[in-house]
Amino acid sequence: MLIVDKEGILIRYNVKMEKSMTPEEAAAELYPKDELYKPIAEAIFEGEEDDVIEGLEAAIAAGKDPIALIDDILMVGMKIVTDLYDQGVIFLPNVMMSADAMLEGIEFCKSESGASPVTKGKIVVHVAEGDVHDIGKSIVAALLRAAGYEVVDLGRDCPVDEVIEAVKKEKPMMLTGTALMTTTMYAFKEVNDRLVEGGLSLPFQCGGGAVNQDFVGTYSLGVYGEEAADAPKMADAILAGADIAALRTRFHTH
Amino acid sequence: MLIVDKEGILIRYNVKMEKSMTPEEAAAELYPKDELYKPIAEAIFEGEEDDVIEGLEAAIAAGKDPIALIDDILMVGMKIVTDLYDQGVIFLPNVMMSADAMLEGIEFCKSESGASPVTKGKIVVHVAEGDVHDIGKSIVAALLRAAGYEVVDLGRDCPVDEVIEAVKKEKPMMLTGTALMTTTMYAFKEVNDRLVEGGLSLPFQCGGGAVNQDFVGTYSLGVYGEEAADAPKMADAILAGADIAALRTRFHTH
Amino acid sequence: MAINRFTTMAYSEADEMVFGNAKKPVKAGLDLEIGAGYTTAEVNYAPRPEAGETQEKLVNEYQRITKDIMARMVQVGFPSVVLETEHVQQMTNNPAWGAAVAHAQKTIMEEYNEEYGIKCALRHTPGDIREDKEFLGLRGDKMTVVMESFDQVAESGADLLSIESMGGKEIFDYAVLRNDVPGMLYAIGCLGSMDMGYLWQEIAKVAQQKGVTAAGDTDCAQANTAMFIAGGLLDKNLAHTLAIVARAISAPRSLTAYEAGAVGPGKDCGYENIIVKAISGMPMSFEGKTSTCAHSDVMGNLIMQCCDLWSNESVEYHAEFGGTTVQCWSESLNYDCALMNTALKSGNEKILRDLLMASDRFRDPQSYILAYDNAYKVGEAIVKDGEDIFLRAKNAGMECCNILNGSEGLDMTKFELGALAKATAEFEALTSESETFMSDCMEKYSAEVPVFKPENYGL
Amino acid sequence: MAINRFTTMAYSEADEMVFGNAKKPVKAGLDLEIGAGYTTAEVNYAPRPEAGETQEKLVNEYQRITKDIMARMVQVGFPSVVLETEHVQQMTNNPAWGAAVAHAQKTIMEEYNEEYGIKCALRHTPGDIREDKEFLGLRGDKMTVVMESFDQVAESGADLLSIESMGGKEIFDYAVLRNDVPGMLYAIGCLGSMDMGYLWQEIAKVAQQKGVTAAGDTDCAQANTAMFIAGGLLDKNLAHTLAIVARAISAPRSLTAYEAGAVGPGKDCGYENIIVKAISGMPMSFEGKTSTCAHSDVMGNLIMQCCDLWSNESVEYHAEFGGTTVQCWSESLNYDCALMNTALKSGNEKILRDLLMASDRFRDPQSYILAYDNAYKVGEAIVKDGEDIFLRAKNAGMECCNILNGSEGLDMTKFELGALAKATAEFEALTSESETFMSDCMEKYSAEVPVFKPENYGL
Ligand code: B12
Ligand code: B12
Repeated sequence: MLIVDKEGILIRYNVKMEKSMTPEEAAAELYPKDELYKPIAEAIFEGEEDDVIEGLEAAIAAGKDPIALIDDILMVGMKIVTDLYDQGVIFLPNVMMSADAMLEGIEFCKSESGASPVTKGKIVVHVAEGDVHDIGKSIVAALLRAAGYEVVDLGRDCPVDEVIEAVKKEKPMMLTGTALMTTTMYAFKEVNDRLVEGGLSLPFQCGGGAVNQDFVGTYSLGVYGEEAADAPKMADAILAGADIAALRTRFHTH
Repeated sequence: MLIVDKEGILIRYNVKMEKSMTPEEAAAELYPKDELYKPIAEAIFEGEEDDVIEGLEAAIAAGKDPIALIDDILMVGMKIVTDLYDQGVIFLPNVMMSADAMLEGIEFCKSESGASPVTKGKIVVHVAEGDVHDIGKSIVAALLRAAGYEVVDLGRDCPVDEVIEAVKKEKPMMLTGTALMTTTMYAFKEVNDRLVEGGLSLPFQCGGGAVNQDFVGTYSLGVYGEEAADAPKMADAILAGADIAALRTRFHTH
Repeated sequence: MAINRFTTMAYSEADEMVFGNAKKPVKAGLDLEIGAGYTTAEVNYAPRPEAGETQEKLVNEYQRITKDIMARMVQVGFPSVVLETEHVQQMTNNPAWGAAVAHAQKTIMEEYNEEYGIKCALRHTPGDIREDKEFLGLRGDKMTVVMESFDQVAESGADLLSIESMGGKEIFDYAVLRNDVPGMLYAIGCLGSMDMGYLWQEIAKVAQQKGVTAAGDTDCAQANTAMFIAGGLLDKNLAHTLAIVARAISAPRSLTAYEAGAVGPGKDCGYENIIVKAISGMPMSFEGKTSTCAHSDVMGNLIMQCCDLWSNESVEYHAEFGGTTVQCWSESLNYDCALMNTALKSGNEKILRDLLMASDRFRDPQSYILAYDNAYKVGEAIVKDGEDIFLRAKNAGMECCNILNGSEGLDMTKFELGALAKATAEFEALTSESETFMSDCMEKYSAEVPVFKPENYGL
Repeated sequence: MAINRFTTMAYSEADEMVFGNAKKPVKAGLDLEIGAGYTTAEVNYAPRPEAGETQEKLVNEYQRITKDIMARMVQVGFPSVVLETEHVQQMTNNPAWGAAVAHAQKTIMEEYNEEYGIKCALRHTPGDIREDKEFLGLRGDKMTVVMESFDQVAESGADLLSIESMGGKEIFDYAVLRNDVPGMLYAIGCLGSMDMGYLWQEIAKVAQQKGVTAAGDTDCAQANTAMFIAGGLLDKNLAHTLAIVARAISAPRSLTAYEAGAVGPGKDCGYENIIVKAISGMPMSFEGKTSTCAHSDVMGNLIMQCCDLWSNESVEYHAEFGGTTVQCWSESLNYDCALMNTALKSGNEKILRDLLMASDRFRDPQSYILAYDNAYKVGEAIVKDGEDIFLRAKNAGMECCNILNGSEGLDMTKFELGALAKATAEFEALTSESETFMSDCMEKYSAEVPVFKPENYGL
């Protein structure tokens, strides 16, 4: 059998470019100093739900307000995770597991206080009618939740009617759509036209394998999203006052 | 050096499928029996202009009418050539050379009689504006001439205005366009629209590397031509009464 | 039909495997023999979206595609070709549509075979439509439609029957985004294999009745999904070490088709086919450097190492400067095959195979494992416990981890190594008892995955 | 700059030639060396028609193209890449547009080179716009615009300068449709070479001033036109034996660039480059089985035999399932290169070269002559009378006929044989006196070809 050294044939750019710090080391630099908060942030990073609850119990026992804890530590801990993801230090499954742990923590805080926290905003997500490819959509939903948004997930193969109904009912700050097939992405145009007809004007973020910026640019509410990680950035931009034109300027980079 | 027999690796389908007759044998079977006509047909097949003239001189000396000779032998001889081309027995350069010889013959007959023969019809050919690829157009023109049509050749990179002017002036039975670049073929749409605007309704045969049937089908006068050899067939069909719809039915085979 | 598990390797050593040769060649279609000493291109295509509106438009589109390909083959002098039609959903949901397409395509192929003597065969791959909006519905009415589709395409001219079945996918989608190795093992190795056993016995029956070939299945829905999420070297959605664990586990799953009556050629997108070929000796289709029209690849050359058919996976039908897409890609594929066939004919096939393999061996953990020598080892781990679908899948995953842990010349990132260490530990902590594992998983995933319905698997 | 004719072969025997190695490698761009022991992909692309409307849109389109390619390269781990921008006419006619595109592309390439260390270079190929609607205008105002374009792209980031020059084309277009071998010889061998000498001394001067590389030219306008008209095996527009005669004659013509100061890499679509490499020892680009996006080929593998750069010729920028077209094709090309580089590294390059050659040697008369051993012989016939542009072109055509007449293992049709016999006889009947030939042709074609203007060639 012929074994040939890779030098000159290929370059593992991922190995070549790798940050020298381990994810754990990088995270450790970012944890809050507070004795009560640090273990919770750590538990979120590790994706250990039980440890998150344990940490929260300790904090509540020490007099912290459960609802305040959501913003003060759960969201803070999660931000460490998503920042590291954005920097390429950690990978998506870590984010997913951390998000699961954080969401458990929020549920726990809510049940402890009996009150509901104010979320950053509500977002409706869906996969285009006729399309069953829903992994990208699930990632988008998870990252939005991880960033503190309330997500209404309409699932895959979602009829245009249902999308319009949901927007009417939920009054979200933005709507996302995912399509992986050239045959299904045209549903976005229809959703757009029905929204406009109904006087519903909100940014309609579209992404997924089949979709491209040129296509999304052809309907008035459309904003193209390349990576799932762009979804929370778009939502944040909306909170900061960006309209559709501004969103396009920022996210239509091609 | 490694030499590997082709068996199992490739098949020369052209060799495998080759007709057993040589072109000369195939042509010999088709020549007219007439002693005066046969040498002329042969000379056309060989593309020997001087022999064509010699044969015509002999026929005229024997009392044949120069203008009648055009139809009776020059066109007949040329048809042998184009039929053999259609059957794949001979190749294009033979057709081109035969056509040159036949056209010389026609000129000779005309000068002998002083009169002008009636052609089967007039056809305007051009290459789309902005496009210099003119070989396909030259082949189309040659085959149309070979089939007895009068061709007005507007050349390459031909502005839309000039095409419209030529159609107005020449009143051809059909117009052809050739385009090899995706950037230039849109000129055909413009030509079409300007013709329609001007109330000029004639079949507009379009072909060339960049052009396809779907595109040509989008404008009202368009008929798609795949091979140059289709051009005389289309003209013949028009003479036989076909309108644009009928031409499309026959030539839009994809 | 019964299920006969593989408990031995078809090849006595890895080095025996080459492209264009399978222990058990398959005759199919018009004069074609697959794995019988030469490779053949398998051309794949997708109709343009507009073409799906009516049956007539769709048939017309496939006629154009078929004519274009056959015409190009004879223009460049290629001796053989396979066409694969992966159904768009209308074609499976309306079995008559699929049948009309198969008939139209086969008619053209017969004309070319008659006129030029070109060897050819037609594969049809109905979509696995056994689901509704929320849930998989593997065993209900939709199963009937799928079988009706197979029946009709076989009747109308399809020579090779395939499907990319979805069993286990609801658990897998959940597990893959959570680095959940036992979950992937359950989804692919257990549920996937169980569904395939059920489904493929039926397909093999149809094939037998109609005198056509039950070809094979791939773990597109799971191992390929993992591979796609893993992506290129710089993507950060899934460790490539985990993607290859999923792939290793998918080999015993895809093997099930051949245990239930299929005989190959396995379908193109099954990168696990190299392991399946080592075990079954049946011919396999692969795709790689000449399927970039459909997806990027981190082992474009390597995966060609032992192919019998060589595919472009899928390309939308449209025009390019050089002709239509199907003409461009079919020509490129065939040149690859001409190179392999020249090597075969001149006795240089092992050198070429090794060059293909060596070019990507260290490109990625995935290519490292699928290099034919390592793939063979994974195969051995599978047949060792060939009768137990859980154990053999677990073996495959563990062997994959072991080979990576002991790899030489392969550089991995810390992240890949971390995921590998975690997977290795999880495998080691697992029970060896199939029943224990099955019931633990049933409990865990029934609770965690709302769309999981055990009755889909007869559980 | 002066013209120094080649009168000896760079290689002492045909077998010395392989892919990835040239006697005279060329350093260019960012850390790249061409022909220095490895092959590199050369990616080509055409903007979408709409993108040509304004300079801004065009620059934007090329930025997307460049980014897409560079991103794909690092995702799959390829060590090097060349980008070739063949100007659309707006870019040459407005030299500032071409310059803006070159600058935008190079900026992105520099970023990738800096961040990842990927080796890369940018080729710009202005269009040969030296003509008006009716006539070639090789030496007038249009020449000034072309040189201005070279000057500006070189200033703005282009590393390699090329053009596909058109000298002789007005005669060739007439001759090729009439099987007129002396006409092709006059067009390509004499007029083409004369124009190239004139043009390339100027280009070499610009390159020297700007510190970039004068790369090379191809006989696209003539030999490739013949190859396209000849088409596939079943086309009947031109005998393939005549197409290869035109190709053989084009070798001494394209060689002129290197005699006037160019140093390679020769441009992709020059199938004559194999002969040019044998004579000049300079690195060459080729295209074949992985340029089916641009055209079909009857020697897709063979033509890869001795490439230094490996190209896809041209593909329109648009989306495919697997990414944009430039990403798909650049990845496929690079896998071909990875295979060749693996062979080079393991000492198996001659076996792979021979397999590539053997796969197509007998596919067509054209591939037979361009097999490296026969190409070398044509090269020898050229350098024998290297100082006389007429004689060496005639020698090339005659040697081509001789090799075909004595071919072994190549089946030709009666039609091909007939055309070959006629060409052979015509060559034998030709004068050996350059001056006689030139003045005879001048008389004949001035009469027969209305668009022929001798002043284009300083005649
Ligand atoms: C996995 C997969 C499947 C799985 C899907 C599993 C699942 N639960 O989703 C299964 C096996 C079920 C499947 C089935 C089919 N598939 Co499929 N599939 C794929 C594959 C291989 C990968 C897709 C994927 O998951 N990618 C990874 C995810 C994470 O990427 P993503 O969704 O694009 O999301 C990323 C970004 O786009 C972004 N994003 C997504 N949405 C949004 C939204 C916003 C707002 C933002 C900001 C970002 C964003 O975030 C993500 C990460 O950054 C692709 C191949 C390819 N080239 O894409 C084919 C592919 C999409 N499938 C295809 C086909 C044809 C099918 C079938 C029809 C096959 C058949 N014959 O049965 C069926 C579909 C049936 C149906 N009615 O839908 C074709 C589509 C061709 C076309 N016409 O367009 C493809 C392209 C394969 C091919 N090359 O031919 N498939
Ligand atoms: C030869 C050639 C040239 C020659 C042209 C010589 C000449 N006098 O025509 C030269 C070298 C001059 C040339 C120049 C250029 N070319 Co050029 N050229 C080609 C090439 C290689 C072959 C074209 C050809 O002659 N084919 C043979 C003829 C006989 O075929 P045809 O015209 O299609 O005709 C046949 C049928 O279509 C039919 N037909 C044609 N018309 C009609 C009409 C009717 C009514 C009917 C019935 C039938 C019919 O009959 C013929 C035989 O059956 C093609 C490659 C390709 N893939 O096509 C590129 C190609 C067309 N060129 C191309 C380009 C880009 C150029 C340049 C811009 C290059 C440059 N950077 O300078 C310039 C053009 C400048 C300009 N403003 O136009 C691109 C076009 C890309 C695009 N955007 O669409 C191509 C596709 C190459 C590629 N793969 O990139 N080119």
